[in-house]
Amino acid sequence: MAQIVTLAEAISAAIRDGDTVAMEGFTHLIPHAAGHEVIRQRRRDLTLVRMTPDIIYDQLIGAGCTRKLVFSWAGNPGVGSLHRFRDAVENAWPRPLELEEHSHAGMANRFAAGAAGLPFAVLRGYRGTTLPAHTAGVADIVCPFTGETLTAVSALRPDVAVIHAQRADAQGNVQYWGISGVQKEAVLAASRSVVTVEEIVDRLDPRPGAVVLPWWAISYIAVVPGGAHPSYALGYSARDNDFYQAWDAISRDRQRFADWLDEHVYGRAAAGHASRSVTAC
Amino acid sequence: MAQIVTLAEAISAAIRDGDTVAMEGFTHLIPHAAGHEVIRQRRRDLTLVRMTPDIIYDQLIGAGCTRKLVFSWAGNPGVGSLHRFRDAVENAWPRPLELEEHSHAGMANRFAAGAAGLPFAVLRGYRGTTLPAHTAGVADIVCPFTGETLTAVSALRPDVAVIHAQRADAQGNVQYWGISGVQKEAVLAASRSVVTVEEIVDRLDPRPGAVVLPWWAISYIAVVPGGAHPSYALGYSARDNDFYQAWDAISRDRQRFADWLDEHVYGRAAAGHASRSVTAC
Amino acid sequence: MLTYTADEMMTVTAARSLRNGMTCFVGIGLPSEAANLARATHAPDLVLIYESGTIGSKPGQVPLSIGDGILAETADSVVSVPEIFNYWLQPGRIDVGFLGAAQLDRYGNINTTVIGPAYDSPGVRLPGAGGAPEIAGACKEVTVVLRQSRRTFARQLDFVTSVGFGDGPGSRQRLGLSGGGPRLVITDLGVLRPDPDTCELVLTGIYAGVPVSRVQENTGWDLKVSAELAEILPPTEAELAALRDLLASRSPAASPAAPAPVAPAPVAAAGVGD
Amino acid sequence: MLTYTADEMMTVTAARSLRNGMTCFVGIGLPSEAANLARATHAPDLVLIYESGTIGSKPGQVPLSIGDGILAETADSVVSVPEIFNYWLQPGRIDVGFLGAAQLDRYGNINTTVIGPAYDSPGVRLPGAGGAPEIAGACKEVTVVLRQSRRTFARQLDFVTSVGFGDGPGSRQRLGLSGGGPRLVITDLGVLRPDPDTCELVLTGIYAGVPVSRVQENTGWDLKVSAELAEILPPTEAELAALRDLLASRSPAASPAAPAPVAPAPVAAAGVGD
Repeated sequence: MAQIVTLAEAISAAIRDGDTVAMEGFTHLIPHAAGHEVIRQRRRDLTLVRMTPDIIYDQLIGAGCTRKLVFSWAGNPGVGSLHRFRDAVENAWPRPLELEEHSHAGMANRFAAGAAGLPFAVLRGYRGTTLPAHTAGVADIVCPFTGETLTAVSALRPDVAVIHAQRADAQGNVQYWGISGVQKEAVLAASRSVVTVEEIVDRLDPRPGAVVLPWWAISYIAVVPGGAHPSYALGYSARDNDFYQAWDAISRDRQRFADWLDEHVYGRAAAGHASRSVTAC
Repeated sequence: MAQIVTLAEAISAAIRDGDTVAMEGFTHLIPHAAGHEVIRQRRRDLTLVRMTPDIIYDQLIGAGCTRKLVFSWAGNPGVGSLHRFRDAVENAWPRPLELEEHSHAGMANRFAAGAAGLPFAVLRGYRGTTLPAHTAGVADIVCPFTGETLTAVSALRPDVAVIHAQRADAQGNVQYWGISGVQKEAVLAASRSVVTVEEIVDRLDPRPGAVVLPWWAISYIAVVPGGAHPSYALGYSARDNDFYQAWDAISRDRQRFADWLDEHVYGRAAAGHASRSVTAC
Repeated sequence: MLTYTADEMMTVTAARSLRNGMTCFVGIGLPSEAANLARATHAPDLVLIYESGTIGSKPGQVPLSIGDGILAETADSVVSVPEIFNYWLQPGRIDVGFLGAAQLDRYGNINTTVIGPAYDSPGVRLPGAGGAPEIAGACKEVTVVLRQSRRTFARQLDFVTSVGFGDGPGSRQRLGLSGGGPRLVITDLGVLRPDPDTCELVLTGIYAGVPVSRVQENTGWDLKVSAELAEILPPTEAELAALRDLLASRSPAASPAAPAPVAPAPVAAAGVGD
Repeated sequence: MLTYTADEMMTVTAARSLRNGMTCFVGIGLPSEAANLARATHAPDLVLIYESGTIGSKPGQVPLSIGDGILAETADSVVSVPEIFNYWLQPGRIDVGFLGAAQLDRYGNINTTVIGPAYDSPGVRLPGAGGAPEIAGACKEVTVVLRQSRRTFARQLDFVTSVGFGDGPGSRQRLGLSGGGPRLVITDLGVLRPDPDTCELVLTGIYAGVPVSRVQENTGWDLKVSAELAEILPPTEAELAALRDLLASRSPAASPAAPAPVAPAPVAAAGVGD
């Protein structure tokens, strides 16, 4: 039953210390502004879940919000490493980071199982790799009809899913289009959800490729134009590739990262969006 | 690698006696014309698969094409029984009909497993019902993480899937919209596929709710305007509810059914569409 | 003097059971009529979900089939059939599932498969399971709508297609059925609800002019009557008008369709005074 | 005199390996450059599939990420991430998977997870698996593209992220991997293919001006050389022009991006005469 609130209210109501939170988005529609609000509200001991943790997760890790990361590919897409993530894993700074590591297909199926109310999913994968030795939630499973051995992965059931979408209507139906990733599954797998949107419109016109999540499957909606930046919202903004490039240098150094965080996250109100002007810094 | 051919060529090339054939469509986009061509080509010993066998399957059963039916709901939607189906089950006329019977959720997941290249799917279902006592391909499966007992259903892998779609482009990309049923899964689960379309266009404009199957995932495409009648193709035709009503009387009587078949199926060329004028009979 | 049929009374009662804002998984036939009547009267924000994959359909008329174009064209979202079952029904997101039945037993178990003890050569071959087993398993609650007779209200089902309360208390838990099971059975004679202790369906409501004995005579088991048996108010003029408008908006050929897939049971078209 | 870099030679060689009409599951970085070069030259109907869910993307430029808007806007179809893996990759529909790697062993197994023996406190933490394990498992064939050094061509992987031929003949069958495995490894020095009997990668092609000894020195195991070792033709003028056009069309800030997610290995930018 979607409530339309401010971003600060949504994060405050939905996310508690110690929660398991999935902020999803596959390069497109990444909920950066919501992530910044989590940092500002100084949430701690979060287990962060995402197939492709990138800059916003690097920031949440560097800011000390994160106890554990559940993921399948942690990098700055097209650029290189996530230095705050690496610093946490390699040097336990600012705190140790527990890892639960899967493949993309495994994570996608874990979300799908959660969305489907099943305790596990079945796929072809993991066999012969070192992944199962370091990762809970992977097991052999035998087909009862053919005897073939396949792989089971445990379902993901986050406390909260956070996504960014292009639009909602006044009733709280959410619509997004373009690369749609695993957001539907994340929202349906989670107990609660926060959706930031570019705008609220009277009526959602049908659009090619659009996914609509009905109002009764959503917890909180907040209007945050540009809330995906430096990621993008197709039809509203372009991916700020320059920022992704710039992040490499900002994030290599602990002090420079801290300064960036002070200026662009802690120093801003919830409504404003943190990294808008960062290419000027 | 889609080949654009005539309907007669497509059926002749794709479907052999004894094949397992899924002609899918969930009320919308049912491939009636293709089914009539199968009757005209006098295919025999087919195993027909479909969640909701309705009039076209009633005709294929009454015409003696069918050895076995794999299904979850066999009726004339909103009208009543399928009399040719009942005559086959209750009286073995014109030949005995073997049944493999599931629930909708089970069939949908069986198609999905086939499309995903898995030997089985997992769902919550069947437990406590009489279905497993009469149906192969249903088994208990235990979650390796929680110990919970769920249900496994065996994958469907038809030899051929047959569907109707609104449009294709010259390269053979297929596009359909509206109620999309389980057609994508049926085509991807099958070894070969036949798609009848309302028209071929130069370019598939993106449409809200549209599913596009790429040319390299399709075997044969035939242009058959009205090929879904008395079902419909959203944007091209309306469901002929009068025909569904009329079918009840036509199909109750073996001779009347035979006469109908002679006039409207055997008596017509492949290119024409059989049941177009049937409300006048 | 308001005149109405037993079927109209049944549909109005079913519509009244739906609260505004609920999510409702709708079967075709009478359940669809009732759900659309509710939307047209007291529950404009009732969310209709059809197994054809349409979520939030707002048809202005009662569709003949669950796949009519109007359901897709007026939906908030149209998803694939695997998705509607796996992501929307199975996890227990749906408040109420509306089912019909050919046979029902005292524990609300349902048969829509075969009549007669021999599965392989049945007396009557019915359409089969469809979406019913998982609707019955997963919805937070289930409402069954069917005409009442000794044939339909059976001591023993010939086939258990969909599970209500199984063989009594604890059955659903043992089977791992996450939903609440049948909470309401609405017939052309009255209303039954499960006893909270025994899970057996008991008569809790009765239509004006229908004696309890007639309900019992039309039940294949020894039907118990609730101590709080209530008489159900007849349709209001507004309800009847809305229902008749809804049905009239269907194409003329479509309106005589039998709501149940078997040969229609003889139903007394009770003209009851208001 | 045509001047080109080793990376350009590598990309051109990778592009040439793609046949028109193939379906290609494309990783980001150099694989994406090669696939788009093939589309721009000899394989206009090459079907590009990205793990972000875009099928049949036709970007006019090389995207920085696998989720750039141009990939969705030019695609024949955009599907969800679960669907791209389950319905399109897993069943073996894709002809060729293009992968990068941080480490590769003689059986074409790949590490993109950690460098150093201790998983919990690694020397270098890499991005991890992404889509690679299932691409390596399911595609009809796999092509690996990476710069060659003793560090990247390792005797022993620190972590097996994606399986090539496992520990040799029969491994893939025992593991139930349905795809054909690595058929081609393209580096900045030459080309390796698996020996059909031993599954061990052997040097089958070498670039102009590169001595065999240099390839062997840059391999962490005792690299065997095929009896039919061939010299690979340098880039044509048309190939080079198309590649440079493609890369120039990227935003200026994007072009210096390292194709591999680890710190770039020192690569000799070999200027070789034509």
